[in-house]
Amino acid sequence: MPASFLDAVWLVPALPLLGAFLMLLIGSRLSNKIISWLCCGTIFGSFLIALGIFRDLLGLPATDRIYEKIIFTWFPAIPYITDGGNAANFQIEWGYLVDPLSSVMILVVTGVGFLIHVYSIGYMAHEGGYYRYFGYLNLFMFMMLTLVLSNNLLTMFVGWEGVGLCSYLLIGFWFLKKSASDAGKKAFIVNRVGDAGFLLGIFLTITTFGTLSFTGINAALASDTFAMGAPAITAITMFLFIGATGKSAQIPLYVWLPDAMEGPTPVSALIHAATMVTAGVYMVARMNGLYQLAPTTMAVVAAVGALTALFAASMALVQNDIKKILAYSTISQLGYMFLACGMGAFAAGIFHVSTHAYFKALLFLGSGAVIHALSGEQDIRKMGGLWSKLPVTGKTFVIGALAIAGIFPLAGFFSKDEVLWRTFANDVGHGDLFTKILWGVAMFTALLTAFYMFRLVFVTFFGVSRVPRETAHHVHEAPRSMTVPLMILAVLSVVGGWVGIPAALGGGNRFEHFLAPVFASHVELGAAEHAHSLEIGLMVFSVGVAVFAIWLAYYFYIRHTEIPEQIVYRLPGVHRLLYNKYYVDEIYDAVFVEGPVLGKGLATALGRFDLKVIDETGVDGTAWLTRSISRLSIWWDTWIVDGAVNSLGWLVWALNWPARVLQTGMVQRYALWMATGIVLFLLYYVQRYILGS
Amino acid sequence: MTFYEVTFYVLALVALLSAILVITCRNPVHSAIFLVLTLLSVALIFLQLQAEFMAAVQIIVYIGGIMVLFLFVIMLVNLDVAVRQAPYNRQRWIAGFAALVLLAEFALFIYRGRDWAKLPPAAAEAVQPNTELIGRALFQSYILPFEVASLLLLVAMVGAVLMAKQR
Amino acid sequence: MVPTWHYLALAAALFTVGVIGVLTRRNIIIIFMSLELILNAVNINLIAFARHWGSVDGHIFAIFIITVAAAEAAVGLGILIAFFRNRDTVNADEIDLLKW
Amino acid sequence: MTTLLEILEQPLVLALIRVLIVFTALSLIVAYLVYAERKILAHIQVRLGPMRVGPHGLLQPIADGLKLLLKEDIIPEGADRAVFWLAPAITVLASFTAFSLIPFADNFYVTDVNVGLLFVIAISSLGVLGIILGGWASNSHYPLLGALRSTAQLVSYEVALSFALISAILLAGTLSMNGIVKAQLQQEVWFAFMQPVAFFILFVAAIAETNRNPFDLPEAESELVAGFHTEYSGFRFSLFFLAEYAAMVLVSSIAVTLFLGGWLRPFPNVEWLGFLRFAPVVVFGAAGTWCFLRFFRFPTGREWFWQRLMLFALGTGAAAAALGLLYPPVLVASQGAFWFLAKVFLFLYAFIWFRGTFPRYRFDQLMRLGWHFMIPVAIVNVIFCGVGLVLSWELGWNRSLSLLLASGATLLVAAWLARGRS
Repeated sequence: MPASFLDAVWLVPALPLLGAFLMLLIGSRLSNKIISWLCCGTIFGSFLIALGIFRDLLGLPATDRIYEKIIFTWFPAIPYITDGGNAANFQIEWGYLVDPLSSVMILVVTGVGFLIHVYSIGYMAHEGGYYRYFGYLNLFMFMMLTLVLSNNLLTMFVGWEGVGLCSYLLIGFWFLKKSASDAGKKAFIVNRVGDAGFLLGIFLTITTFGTLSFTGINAALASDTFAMGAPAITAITMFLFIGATGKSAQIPLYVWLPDAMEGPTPVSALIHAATMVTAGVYMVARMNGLYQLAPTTMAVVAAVGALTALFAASMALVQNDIKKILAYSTISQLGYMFLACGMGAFAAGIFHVSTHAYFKALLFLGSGAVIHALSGEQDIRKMGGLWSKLPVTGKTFVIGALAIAGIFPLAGFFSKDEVLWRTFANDVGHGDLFTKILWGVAMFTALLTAFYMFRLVFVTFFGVSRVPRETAHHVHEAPRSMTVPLMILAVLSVVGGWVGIPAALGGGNRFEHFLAPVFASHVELGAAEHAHSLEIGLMVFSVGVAVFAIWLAYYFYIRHTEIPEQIVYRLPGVHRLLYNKYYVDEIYDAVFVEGPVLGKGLATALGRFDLKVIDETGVDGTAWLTRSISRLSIWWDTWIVDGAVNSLGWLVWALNWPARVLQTGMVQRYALWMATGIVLFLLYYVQRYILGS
Repeated sequence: MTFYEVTFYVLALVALLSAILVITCRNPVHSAIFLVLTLLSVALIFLQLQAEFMAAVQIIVYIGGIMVLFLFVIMLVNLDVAVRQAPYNRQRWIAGFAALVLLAEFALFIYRGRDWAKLPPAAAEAVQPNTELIGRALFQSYILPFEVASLLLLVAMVGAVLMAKQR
Repeated sequence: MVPTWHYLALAAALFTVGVIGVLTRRNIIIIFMSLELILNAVNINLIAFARHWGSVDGHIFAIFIITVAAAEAAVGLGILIAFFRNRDTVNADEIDLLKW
Repeated sequence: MTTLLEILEQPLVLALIRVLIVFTALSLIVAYLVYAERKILAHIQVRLGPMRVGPHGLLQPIADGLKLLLKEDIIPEGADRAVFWLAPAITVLASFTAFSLIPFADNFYVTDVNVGLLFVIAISSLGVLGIILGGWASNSHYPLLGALRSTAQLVSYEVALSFALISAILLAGTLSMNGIVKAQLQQEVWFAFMQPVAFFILFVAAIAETNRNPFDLPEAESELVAGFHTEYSGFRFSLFFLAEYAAMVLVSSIAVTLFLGGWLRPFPNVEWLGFLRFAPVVVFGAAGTWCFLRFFRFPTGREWFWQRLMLFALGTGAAAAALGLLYPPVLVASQGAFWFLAKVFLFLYAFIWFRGTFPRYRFDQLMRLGWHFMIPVAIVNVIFCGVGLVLSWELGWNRSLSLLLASGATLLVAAWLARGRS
């Protein structure tokens, strides 16, 4: 081990990469036990190193808690001129940047990742392709860590695409199931849209700043050459945000996440709840310097976040698939994070990211345990009364639900209230009314969140059991390897928020201060000063709202279970609208797939263009050109080059005919020549001595 | 015409005819038999020429050794195909012509030389006792060629074994 | 008494026959036999002259010739067998390559 | 008008007469050799053997000969007729011609060239041709295999045989058969005692040369039906048959001539053993008396008449011979032939005895024995013998001693060669 863990930062991604290589190369020959130990070991190793890094970082003074390690130069220097007219050197190192933000992220990723790996051992025990699963998982860990640790946009993009790939592979893990492979493709394609935006953002960044490394960008920003709301920066941030919506499932690109639930539950927990989907948030937070200079984008981000939160929460109300519900709740929570970012409260966003990672992973794993217990059943209408059957799962699940509902003093409470308070308090120049509307929406979303989470809890674990008899008799608690991570995550969901107790509650809000150097704002945020009393009041209000929602869920789904039917009966339109997720998928399908203009029309037009212009004119034309040139060269080769060679050969052939006549290779021919020679020789003597004399 | 001369001409005739048959027979076995006949008569001619040792060696080495080897080889290589093939190659006419010219030249020389090669000047017993004389000559004046010949035989034996070995 | 030149004539005749055989036959075995004929003709000459001059040197040369003949037969037939194993023929005019 | 005696004086006529005598005698010997073999084998196997034709089947060989002559003579399909006809002739010719060089007595032989031994070897080596041609001409697999085997065997053992002979020639210093016998006479010792190793090698090689047990692989009934003459029948078969037994007699005579003092009586130079020259008288007398005894103790009756008559005739003949031999000139004249034949019969008895006793070798064992043991030992023997002679010439060592030393050294080498083989 090196003296400082900071030097060993490269090990953090390297270990999972090693694991992935081993799995995908020789995994098929290893026994499940070895595979489990190997993969979990790699992740645990990275986790330990991450802890060490975190400690070393804390050891440093707050101002220079930034450490950049260049592994190798990826692209050599290419000089060019930026839009700003100043010379730049396009050079990209493959480097790792360690600062409070990335250190927090790697801690969350490796920690939760490790727990989920352990959980997977039990969950995937009876599945085929064990090594494949863990190989993908390790590969994902590597990509995610690359994304988080990268010191520039391009390597980040590599990780970004890598996690997309792994998500695709893992969603379609059971690729024999058509819905699974379709879901995988959907996720991939939808993400492409966002990634296109991301790429455009990167290009713009290059042409604008002449560099992609975050430190470089920040330096450029610090040199104050960019006015507030400069169009270039707005464009960049917009494009990057499009990418973020893709990866983090925000309107309008959230549609892939619910389908992604086709993958194994641990995957949903790790990739589609805890880590990958938060990549967008992380990216926005990472680029906060730019976003702070683009108020318009900030407004858009906040609005999109809030809308997504409300939207997804409303959809989650009526879903019956346990994982779908959690998926929509994930989307809405992501909305919260973006809202925070949009309101300039990046620290709050990241805070919510980490806490959300705990309790959402907990919830997913709990649902996984339930599904595991019910041998694959996902419909909550076929559950109920499981509290006694699955004690550990039930308790931990309830803890998770309380956490996400924002009940004091669980993790969700602090992070969510941080978000809400920032939304209420921060003034980033969106205008007062806009801010308050966003706050209202967020509040209402919180109510909905508490409601549907506890609908889920009550319907699943309490009330009468609706479990079909054949599955009922072998309902069993999950194995230790699954329950232990659940407990650990439950503890985390309780205490996870205590690192960020706001000042109003006498806490030092250490989390925010820790992240502060990263989010040192280059522009003066009009952070309106408010009294602590107001903040506390809002907290109490939100908690009350949550409690009310929980009571409402209890009333609806335990006491008078007929009420939901009545509501459905009363407002069929609304229910159908929600139940069908606002027909968004259908609309997309109609517009972008079947649609005459953007769908089929565009497709056919593009196809025809491809066929006519590119194929026939371009490719075939080139081919024709090549053919004719090659004909020419063939002629040349045949008549000039070969002609020369052949004529030379013919010359030799013609010149050596005497040798050919003499050397037939037949021994008797040689003997004949010999005899002839003797005859002639004797003839000479005949004419000399006999005829002559 | 003495018994001696009669035997000589008979033997010569036999030798010549069977030699011609050697090169005209299609079947190698027959050729071998006629060759044996030729060698035998030549051996007897040696006997007439007071060369008993040479006669014996001729019979032992040629007939007892080389011809047996020939027959062995003939039986190893199946010759029923060879029998059906054309016996002569394409150059037979010109070759025969050349050979006949050669014969004519020989005849001319021998005819010209018949006078001095008429009667054997040496006494009939000049080379007697044959074996002892040969032995002395071989081991005294011709010892080196003798050793070289033995070496040649050794090399030939090794080479033959090496080539005929089943590989 | 048989004059020496009769022996020479016989030798010449045998020699010619052997030459014809060597030059015209296709079967390698018979070509070898013809070679033996030639050598025998030479032997006759040598023995005849030895008798003529009353010395045994001719016999010595004949012995060496027989030795050489034996060696030649052994090696030649060895080659023939190896060749037959490879090419399944014993015809001389089908051998016109040094290597195959 | 020349008298009969003058005609007989002609060398050519004399030679012809001798050839006739030798040929007839040989044929008789061969015929009765077969008879003897059958009898001896029978007694070895505690049987009686031929008893019916003549007293104790004495006429059996004649009956066999007639049978063979009268049998149908089959030429197999696709056989090369000319060669098929030629082969047995060659063999018989070879094995009979060789006898023209064997000295049966001091003054009784067809011819005696100064390279006689070489000629014997040469002519007997012609027999191989007959065998291989016959096997080939039969156009059948067993004969071909038999012929190849037999040829390989003969060629291999001929080498050892020749080397053994050479070591005898070294002692004799001449190639003429009679000269060799004379050499033994004036060296006062049979070469078998000077060259025990060579004698042994010659003996074994002789057995192999004649395809006798335990080396009778060419006609191993169990493997090759009857070897190279499987397809032969009737007269031609009898020719091969004749040739084989003639070859037996031939090699026996060679061995006797070279190693057992030919026509010499045992210890010719020892005066007080002179009575040995009456051995012929004793033998014929004994035969006569035996015949008469059998005659008197023979069952009487018409069906036995001819046999008794024959016994009587034989007895009288033998007695007459004995009496005639008492006449000194005759006795002297008969000595050589008698002793020669006696020794030859000894050899032949050994052959038959082996046949009755030994199991057959396997072919590869035979070849290994020939090439890996016999030939090397024979060569080494020749070398050591030469060394011994040189020692006795140059350093004046005792000749017999040095030669026995050479034989001892050879035996050591042989033991080293035979190590590991039981």
